[in-house]
Amino acid sequence: MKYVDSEQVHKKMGSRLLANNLAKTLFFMATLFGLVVLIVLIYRVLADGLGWINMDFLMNRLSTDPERAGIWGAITGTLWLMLVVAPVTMILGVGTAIYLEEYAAKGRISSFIKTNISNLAGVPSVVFGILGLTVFARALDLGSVVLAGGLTMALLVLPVVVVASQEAIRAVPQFLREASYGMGATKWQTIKNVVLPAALPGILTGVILALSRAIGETAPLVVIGIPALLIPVPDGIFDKFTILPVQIYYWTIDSALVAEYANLAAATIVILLIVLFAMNSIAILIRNKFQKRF
Amino acid sequence: MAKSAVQHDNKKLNVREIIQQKKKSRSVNNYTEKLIPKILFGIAAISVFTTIGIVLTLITETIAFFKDVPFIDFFTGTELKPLGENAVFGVLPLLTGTIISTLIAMLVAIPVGLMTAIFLSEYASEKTRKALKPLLEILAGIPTIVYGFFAFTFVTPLLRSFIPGLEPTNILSPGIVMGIMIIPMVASLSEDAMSSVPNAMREGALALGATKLEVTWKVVVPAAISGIIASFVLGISRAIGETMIVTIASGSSKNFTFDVTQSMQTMTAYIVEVTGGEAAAGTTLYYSLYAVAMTLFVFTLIMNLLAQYISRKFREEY
Amino acid sequence: MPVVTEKANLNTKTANLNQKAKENKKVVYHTKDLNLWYGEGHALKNINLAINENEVTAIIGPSGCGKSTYIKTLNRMVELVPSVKISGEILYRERNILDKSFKVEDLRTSVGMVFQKPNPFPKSIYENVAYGPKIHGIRDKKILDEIVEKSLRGAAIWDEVKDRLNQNAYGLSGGQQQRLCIARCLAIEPDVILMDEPTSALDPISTLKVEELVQELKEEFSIIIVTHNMQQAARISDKTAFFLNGEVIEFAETDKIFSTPSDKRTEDYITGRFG
Amino acid sequence: MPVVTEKANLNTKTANLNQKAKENKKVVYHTKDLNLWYGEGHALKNINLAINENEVTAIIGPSGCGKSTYIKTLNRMVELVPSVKISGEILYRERNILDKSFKVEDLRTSVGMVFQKPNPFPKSIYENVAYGPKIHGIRDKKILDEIVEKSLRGAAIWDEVKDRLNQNAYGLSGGQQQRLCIARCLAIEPDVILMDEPTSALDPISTLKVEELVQELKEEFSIIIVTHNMQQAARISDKTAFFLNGEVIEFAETDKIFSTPSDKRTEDYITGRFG
Amino acid sequence: GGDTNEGASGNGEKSEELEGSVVIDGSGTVYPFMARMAENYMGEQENVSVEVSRSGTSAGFKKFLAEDGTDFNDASRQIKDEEKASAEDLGIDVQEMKVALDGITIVINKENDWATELTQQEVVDIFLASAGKKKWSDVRPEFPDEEIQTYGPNENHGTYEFMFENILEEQDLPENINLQQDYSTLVDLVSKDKNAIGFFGYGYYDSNKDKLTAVKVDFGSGPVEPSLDTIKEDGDYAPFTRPVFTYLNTNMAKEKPQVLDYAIYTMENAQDVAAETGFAPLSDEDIQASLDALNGLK
Ligand SMILES: Nc1ncnc2c1ncn2[C@@H]1O[C@H](COP(=O)(O)OP(=O)(O)OP(=O)(O)O)[C@@H](O)[C@H]1O
Ligand SMILES: Nc1ncnc2c1ncn2[C@@H]1O[C@H](COP(=O)(O)OP(=O)(O)OP(=O)(O)O)[C@@H](O)[C@H]1O
Ligand SMILES: [Mg+2]
Ligand SMILES: [Mg+2]
Ligand SMILES: O=P([O-])([O-])[O-]
Repeated sequence: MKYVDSEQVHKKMGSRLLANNLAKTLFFMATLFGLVVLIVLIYRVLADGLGWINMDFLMNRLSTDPERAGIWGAITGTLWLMLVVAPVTMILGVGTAIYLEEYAAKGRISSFIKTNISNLAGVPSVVFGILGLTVFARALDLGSVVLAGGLTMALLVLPVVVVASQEAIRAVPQFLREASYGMGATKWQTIKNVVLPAALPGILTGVILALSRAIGETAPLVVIGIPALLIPVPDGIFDKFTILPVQIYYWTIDSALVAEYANLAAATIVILLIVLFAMNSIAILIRNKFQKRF
Repeated sequence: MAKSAVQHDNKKLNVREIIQQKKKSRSVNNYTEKLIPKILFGIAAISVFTTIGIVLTLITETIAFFKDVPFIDFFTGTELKPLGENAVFGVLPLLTGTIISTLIAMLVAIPVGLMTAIFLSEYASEKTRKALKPLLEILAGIPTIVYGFFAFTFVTPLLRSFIPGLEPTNILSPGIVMGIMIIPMVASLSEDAMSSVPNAMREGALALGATKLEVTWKVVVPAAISGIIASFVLGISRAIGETMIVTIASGSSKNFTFDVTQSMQTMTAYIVEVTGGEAAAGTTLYYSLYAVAMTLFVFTLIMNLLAQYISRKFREEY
Repeated sequence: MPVVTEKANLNTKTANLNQKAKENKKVVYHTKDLNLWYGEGHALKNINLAINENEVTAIIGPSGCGKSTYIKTLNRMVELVPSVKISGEILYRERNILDKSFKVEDLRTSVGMVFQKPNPFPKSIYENVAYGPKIHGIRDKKILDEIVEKSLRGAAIWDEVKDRLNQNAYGLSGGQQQRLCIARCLAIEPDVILMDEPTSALDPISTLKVEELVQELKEEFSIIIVTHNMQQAARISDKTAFFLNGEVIEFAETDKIFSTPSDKRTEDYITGRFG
Repeated sequence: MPVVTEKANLNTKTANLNQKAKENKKVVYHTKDLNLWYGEGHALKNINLAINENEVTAIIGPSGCGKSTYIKTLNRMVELVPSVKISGEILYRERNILDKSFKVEDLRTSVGMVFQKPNPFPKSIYENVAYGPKIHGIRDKKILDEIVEKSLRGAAIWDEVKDRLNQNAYGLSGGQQQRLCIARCLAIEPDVILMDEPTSALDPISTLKVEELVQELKEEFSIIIVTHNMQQAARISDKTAFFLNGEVIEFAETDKIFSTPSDKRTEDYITGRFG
Repeated sequence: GGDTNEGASGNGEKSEELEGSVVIDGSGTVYPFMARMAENYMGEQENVSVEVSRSGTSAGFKKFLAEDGTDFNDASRQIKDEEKASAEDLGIDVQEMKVALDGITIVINKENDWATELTQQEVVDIFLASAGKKKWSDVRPEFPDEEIQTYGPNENHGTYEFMFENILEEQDLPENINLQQDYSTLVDLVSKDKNAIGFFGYGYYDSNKDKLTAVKVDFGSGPVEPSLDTIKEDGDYAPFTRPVFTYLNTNMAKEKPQVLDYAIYTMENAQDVAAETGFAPLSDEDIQASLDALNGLK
């Protein structure tokens, strides 16, 4: 007795293939959806903001007058913030990665630290803001200055650097370590002279990605407290400051008061996206350039 | 005879001897060698301290909060009026705000993200995939403040033009935009899970006369389901913790409602609002920040642990 | 008889053999001047073969000679490799399957395939076997039950698994998994079964079972089996095709191939002088 | 003479051979009852060997017999594998290197190692050679320059690279890389050089160069070389040890091993009957 | 108006180069005034950093009345007795500086063409829970039968308290009033909600006249439109008029010369900046009184 009637199967095949093609179209449209949004978003931002970008906008200090307002303060603030975030995450992130990969016995402590880091990566940024507010701004009495913001941000992006550095260190072939040990080098000499230089591209890529994450974060700094109007340009890590995303935030909500603020926000977004795009391109360049080394 | 090496060296320079000498003067080196691991351990411990620090800070201040406001009232209160003399602290408005915005976001991110993943993993040619993936990564790299701006200045007005009852600030628009923001995450994690399903399994099904859709839906997706679900859970965690989009586009009304056309506040937006206004230490309002942050932390922690658990526990055994 | 008229088309050196082979049986697959390229690599060269119904046809040859490529061309699975280009004709039951209008899904419903490494789905044993019937529209639980039992019996594995149909197929041994894959293939009642080194991942006892199974199955199905094990080809097949560098060197009754091969290269290969 | 008093300690079947070997030369490495386990796997079993100064000692044996393990034990590199357990004694210049108080860094400074696959650092040629002296505290640029030249000359590669010392070592051919690794090793003027199949990744011409180099180096250094190439062992070594399953089957003058081996298994291996 | 203060700086100490920071928080109403003032000031004193925040009068006082608190607190209401007491406890000497006059402006959506004129009582009733005016038709039968949506600043703000205490006389606000932290949000919400009615300082209406309509309030002698003319102390809009202040921590003024300098600068330029930012200027006497007090701190 035949259960599978090939005539029937053949007849139904048409509609099954149709379903397949419909689904394929649907899946393709879904993929396009994200891209269409990306295009609309970028188009909107460019349409609103491009006309406002000029030398004055970049080099002027903040002002309540949209015609005179510039983002020099926010750019400088962003740079100062990075000047804190970069070394702190480098030291903490790379140090942790070296410890986990080279020193820690594969036991409870190292797996505890690892779990911790992956959980840290999932903590909402606004909670880091609360931590920064409580610990750095208040308990250490730094106030809402670059250093407090930078330390908060450094902790926030720490997992990115740790994970990237771990991968980079793991990718350094064992034979290079053996070559160094074979010369009578100590462990630290081997790490310092052989492992870290070889892992450097991967580590740098991670650091750049972490920085680009930090550059785009708003919530923690809003929570730590950045004044709505801060005209002076910060001169050091103990100065109050503002950064590009926070400036975008204030201009966006104030656009209800002064319509041009929306244009200023869009213009600032353009600058921010350019910076991010540049950073990511550098990261990709580094990755490609040094990828096939061994 | 055995001396030949040494003799030869004496003529010019004797590295072996120099090294021996240096060695004696280098007790410092041994010291570093012992010290370094300790320093590195200390550095690694900072990450642990950070987490512990977050938890401890939250816990102590949360305890202070619950001295002022009973635990039950906080978690069952449908009214939140944090300011003024007769302040009332019920967290339910914030919880519904958070849950509803997350739901909306996932209603966008899950189907679109999964379909994108399916397209990239099962239908797209290698070339198309290589072209599309980086574009999606750009979408993932855009700062959330930009999405907030987009929601507020573009999506809300757009939605209002065909949803008449939609309030100027509402939970729908930021929810949708949050979903868009999460699409790349769901798509790329799900795609990873599906790509790791061995081809042999696809071939097995194709050889039975299955169409690509049937292979995908009945074989690949079930085989990759744990990775796919983990991507959903991580997406949820991300949506719960997202701050700026809702802060900008959902307003700050603390209504206990389920109407998505209305303004609602999420836990994250509450934290921003309260710290942006008054947060004088020692007040109940100040402590309420920590109670809310703690709730938020616990929510996301559970989600992250759940995602880790799912992908570890149900790791495919093919 | 159509067979007689068809003979005229054959113009390769295998023509005589094909002719003999067709004296009693119908041709199920007829490959004509088949060429296949992977990008620039010419993997199949002018293949002409006529394969009979209700026989076991073995394909042997050294590694890389194109055995898998050929068998995968028969159900057009080879097209999953994007760079593949094909010319020539493959007539399956007298219709050219390489024709654009020919639906691969239909073809694959009639032509089952068993792979080198057992590849059950990560589902229950039952679901593995019911998968095919289900996608082809059979929903009735009772019919499905019947199909599953019949197929598992057909693949000589029913007794071993009948008490644990709902357990995951990954709990089975390699040999059981392979017979499950055969059962999965039987469940859609194919006309032809293609097997690509189905026993190479199996232990000797499982291999024996599968070999016995193949012998039984040929009563109902036409079987084309790739093997690198010459003893196996000799034991179970009716006809044998010897491939070398993408060409068919010799195609004849298995007895003849292994006793009096007509080509020097076949002899060298069979006696282990290369490969 | 201390050699005479030491003889009494030797109690294995290799004792006689060791005795003869030591008549003219000092023993540099003396392995006594060495046993080594990787977790549960017993990789070295009761090794007793005395290796002479200014000789080339070859270690041969089939794959997996423990050659690499043994040679890596001599500079304690084997300890990089966490599961390793060792018992017995290895006297290097009469001090037991397995002793807790013995610093591995000191040992490895005196005992250089060349690996199977050339493993230069991804640095310039100069930096590769200067690496060892630098980590041992030599900073003086002039001394470093001298060391680099001397070592590169010693490794017979100076003429090929002298004009591009600042280029990356990865630009060199495999054979040049391997000689660079030898130069790197010479730069700290070791006492012993361990080589683990140093030519197995090289083409015949590079192999020849390295073999010649080994012959020259033995004037100044003691060399222990693992090889799976019996011709190589015969060509370049003074003594040969034959390992099998973690045991030393035979240890004698190379001429003797290859002409009149005293153990049947040695003979079988050398005549290619297994391995 | 950078040049005008040349004349006002008769005290002759202006030319001195100052540095350091001035920290200002408090009223959102006063924020535009103070932000403009700070900007102008920094045009002259390049090295002084003036930062202005706007957490609201009441919230601002909490930050002002603290150790290491802010230097100034802007306020859209007068300091309360509790706040004075707390200042005394902390040893903070507070100098009140009245800087301008403001009128609580009742705003409606541009599309709202019915409620453009309301009596004072109607306004009060709309914002009073006990009056139960839930729909426009409850206010006047000819108004549309649609729900009123009320908006206002939240409890951090002096404007909220002024409305609640002075205009509603401490009676409950309706349940569903939509209270916001940011005035920009309020402007946005009212401008997009046809049935909206909200209240805030005149300045925010003034800079958004294209988006909002101001209700003309009838205080008994005909509808009065709020404007810089009518919100004078004895103007027609007087019942909804209020002075706005900034409060100076005189301890800070003594410690940090730039703080005192800024205070004096503020008073000297208050009239000009007020006019630019939607406030009615003070009389010369009021200004002089504050200046005298400030000069006394030197
Ligand atoms: N996907 C592919 N892309 C490119 N070339 C391929 C591909 N698959 C197979 N080939 C090439 O085609 C030729 C035939 O391969 P095929 O797999 O058919 O050999 P085979 O006879 O099955 O060998 P084996 O016994 O090793 O399975 C080989 O030269 C192989 O390298
Ligand atoms: N890291 C390790 N962990 C566990 N076992 C190991 C490890 N390295 C080697 N072994 C085992 O120890 C035994 C000896 O290995 P070893 O590498 O010394 O052999 P060999 O003689 O060098 O062989 P080859 O010629 O293949 O290099 C082998 O059985 C091997 O499997
Ligand atoms: Mg094959
Ligand atoms: Mg080895
Ligand atoms: O912001 P306020 O002026 O209302 O305090």
